Amino acid sequence: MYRVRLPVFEGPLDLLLYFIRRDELDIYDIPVARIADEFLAYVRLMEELDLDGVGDFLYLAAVLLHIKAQMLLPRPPAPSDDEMEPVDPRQELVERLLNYLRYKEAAGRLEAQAEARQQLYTRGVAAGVGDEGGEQGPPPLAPVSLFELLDALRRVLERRAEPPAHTVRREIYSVEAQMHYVEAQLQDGRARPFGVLVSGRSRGFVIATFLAVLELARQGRVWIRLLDGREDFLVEACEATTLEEADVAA
Amino acid sequence: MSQPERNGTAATPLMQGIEALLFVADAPLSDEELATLWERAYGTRPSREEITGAIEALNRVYEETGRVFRIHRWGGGYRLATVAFVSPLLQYYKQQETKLSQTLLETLAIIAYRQPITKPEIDHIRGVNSDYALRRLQELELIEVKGRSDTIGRPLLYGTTPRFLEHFGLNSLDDLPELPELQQLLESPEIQHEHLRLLYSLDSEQNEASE
Amino acid sequence: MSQPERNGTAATPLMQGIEALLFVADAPLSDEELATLWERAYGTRPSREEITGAIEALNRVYEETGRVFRIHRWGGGYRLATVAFVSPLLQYYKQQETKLSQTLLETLAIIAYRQPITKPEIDHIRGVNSDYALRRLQELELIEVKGRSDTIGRPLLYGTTPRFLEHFGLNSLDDLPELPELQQLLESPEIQHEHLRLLYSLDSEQNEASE
Repeated sequence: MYRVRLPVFEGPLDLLLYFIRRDELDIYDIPVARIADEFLAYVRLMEELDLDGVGDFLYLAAVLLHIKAQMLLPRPPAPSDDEMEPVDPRQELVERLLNYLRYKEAAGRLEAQAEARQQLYTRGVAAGVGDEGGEQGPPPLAPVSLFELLDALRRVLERRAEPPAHTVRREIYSVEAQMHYVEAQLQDGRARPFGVLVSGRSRGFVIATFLAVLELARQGRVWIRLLDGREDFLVEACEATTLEEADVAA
Repeated sequence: MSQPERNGTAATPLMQGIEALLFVADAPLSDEELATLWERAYGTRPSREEITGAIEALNRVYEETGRVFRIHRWGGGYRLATVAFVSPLLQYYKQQETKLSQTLLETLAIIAYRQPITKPEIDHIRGVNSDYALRRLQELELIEVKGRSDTIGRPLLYGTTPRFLEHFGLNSLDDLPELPELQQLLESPEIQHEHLRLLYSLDSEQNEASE
Repeated sequence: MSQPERNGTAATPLMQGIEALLFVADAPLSDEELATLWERAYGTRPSREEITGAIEALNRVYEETGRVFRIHRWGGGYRLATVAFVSPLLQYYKQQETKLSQTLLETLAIIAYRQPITKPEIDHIRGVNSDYALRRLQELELIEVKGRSDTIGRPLLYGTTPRFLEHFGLNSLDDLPELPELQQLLESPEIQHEHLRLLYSLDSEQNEASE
C-alpha cells in the first residue's frame, strides 16, 4: 500500500505532465506505450464516474494510441542520403506540451504580479464635503435603448442553446455538501474506505462524494491511499480539522 | 510586532494607520472600530485620546501641505472627504456617464423579465456567478432587493427600480416588449427542474447526509 | 475664471485638482481625461508635461510627508493606491478581490500573450474546452471580444481589457513579464521545480517521503 495525493487535473495535458513528473521522464523521450495505457485507464475511470470533460481526455487518449501504434510499426527502409531523419511521431505532442508549459509558467508569473498588486489598496467609495448624512445619488448613465437590453437577453438565450460542452454536472447532491459529509465522517481521525462512505447510496451520491474527496485531496484536507488491487481506496483526514475550521477555509 | 515604520517627518505610525484605513473605507469608522482594527493588526490598543490626537495632527498636516481632503466626524465616525473648493472640478467628473457593460445588461434583462428572482436562478440562466453584476446594478440603482424568498435559505429576491423604468423610457413593467423565446426558456422542463432543485436541494441533501 | 486657490506651500492648483480627481475616481484616469476635466472646469488645458510634472510632485510630497498612498500608472491611467507597508492593517478591514483560480489564470495568460486569439486556439493550447473560463473572465471584465477572425466560421477574437492591466498593476501590455522561452524552462531545474510546484500545488517532500 502506498500513499499518493491525487491531484485533480485541469485537463488531459496536465495529466500527461503529471505522469512525466511523477516518473521523472525525459520529455523528449516519453515511453508512449506505457503512458498511453495508464492514460486510458484514467479516462475509463472518468467515464465510469461520468465525470465531466471526459471528451477532452478521450481526444488526447486517441492521439497517444495513434503515436503508440506508429512507434510499433517497423521503420521504413533507410532513407536515401538526401532525406531528413524520419520525424519522431511524438514530436508534435512534445511541442504542444512544452508550449502549454510556457503558458503555465506565464500564469504563475502573472499570479505573482497580481499578488504584489493586491498589497496596494485603492479607495472605497469616495466622499465629498456635503455628503454628510444625505445619500449620494447614483452616477448618471449613458443612454441605452430597450433594443440593447433585448439584444443582451437574446445573447444569453443563444448561449444556452449551444451544446453544453463543459458545463458543471448538476446533481441533486452538491460537491460542497458532500465535502461536509466526508469531513464529518472522518472527524474521528480514522481512515475509511471510499466504498464504506458511499455504500448503498445512489449513483448521484457516489459521484458527488467522489468529486468531494478529490476536491478535499486537492486542498490538502484529506489523504487518499490506494488499497492493494486498487479496487477501493482509503480516505483519511489530514489533520484534526474540525468542521468549523473547514467552514472558515471554504 | 511590525508596525508601519516611521516614514517622513510628519507622520507617526498611528497617523499612517488611521489615514490608510480611512482612505480605503467606504463608510465612516468610529474610534472604537479604528482601535479594534489597529489592535488586531499590531496587538496594542490605542486610546481614544491617541486616536483623536492623530486625527487632529493629520488634518493639520493636510492643511499645511495643501491636501484637498480632510477627516470629518460624521455620524459617529471619521471619514475622509474632499474640501469644498475642488467641487466645481469634481462635478465634471461625476457628470461623466457610466456605460452599462454587456454583463450588466444581460443580468439586468433577466431580472427585468423574471422578477422577483433570486441570485441562484440568475446564475443558472447566465451560467456564471453574478455577484459582481448584482452589486454594480444596485449601486447604479437599477435593481433593488424586493424581499426574501420563502424557500429554504431564504435567498434575497431582486427586482427593478423606478430608475430602471425611467432609464429605458417605460411607463410600467407591462410595457416591456414580449419575448417569446424567453417565455419558452422559462417554461422549459429543464429550467423548471432547476428552479425546484434550487428550492429543495438543500433539504434533500441534509436529509440524505444525516441518514 | 476661478481655479483652486493656492493653499499651503507645497501644492499648485493643478496638483490639487489632480489629487482631488484621483481621490474620487474609481478607475484610472488618463492624462487625456485629466486635461479634459480640468479644461471643462477652468477653461485652460494643461499639457501632458504639466500633468506628469504635477503627479511627480505629488508623489514626492506624499513620500516626504509620510502619506500612505501614491499615484500609480496602471492601464494607461493614474490611480491612487496605498503603499504596501500598511496592507497588514488593511487586510482586516477590507477584503481584496478574490484570487483567480488556476484555470482562469492559465486562460488569461494565453489571451494576454497571444491576443487577439480565438477560442479554438485557446482550447488547443490548453487541451480543454475553455467556455467556462472565457465567460467567467468576461464577467470579471478582464477580457473582452475584440472582433471576429477572418478564418472559417469567423470565430470571436478575445483580448484583455484596461481592467486586466489595473488588476495586475501594469501600465500597458509591454509591461507583461516576458513569456518564458522553452529553452530556459527546460534547462533551469529551479524554474522546473518552481513551475511544477505551481502546477500541482503539491508538496513534493510530502509526496516523496510518503512513498
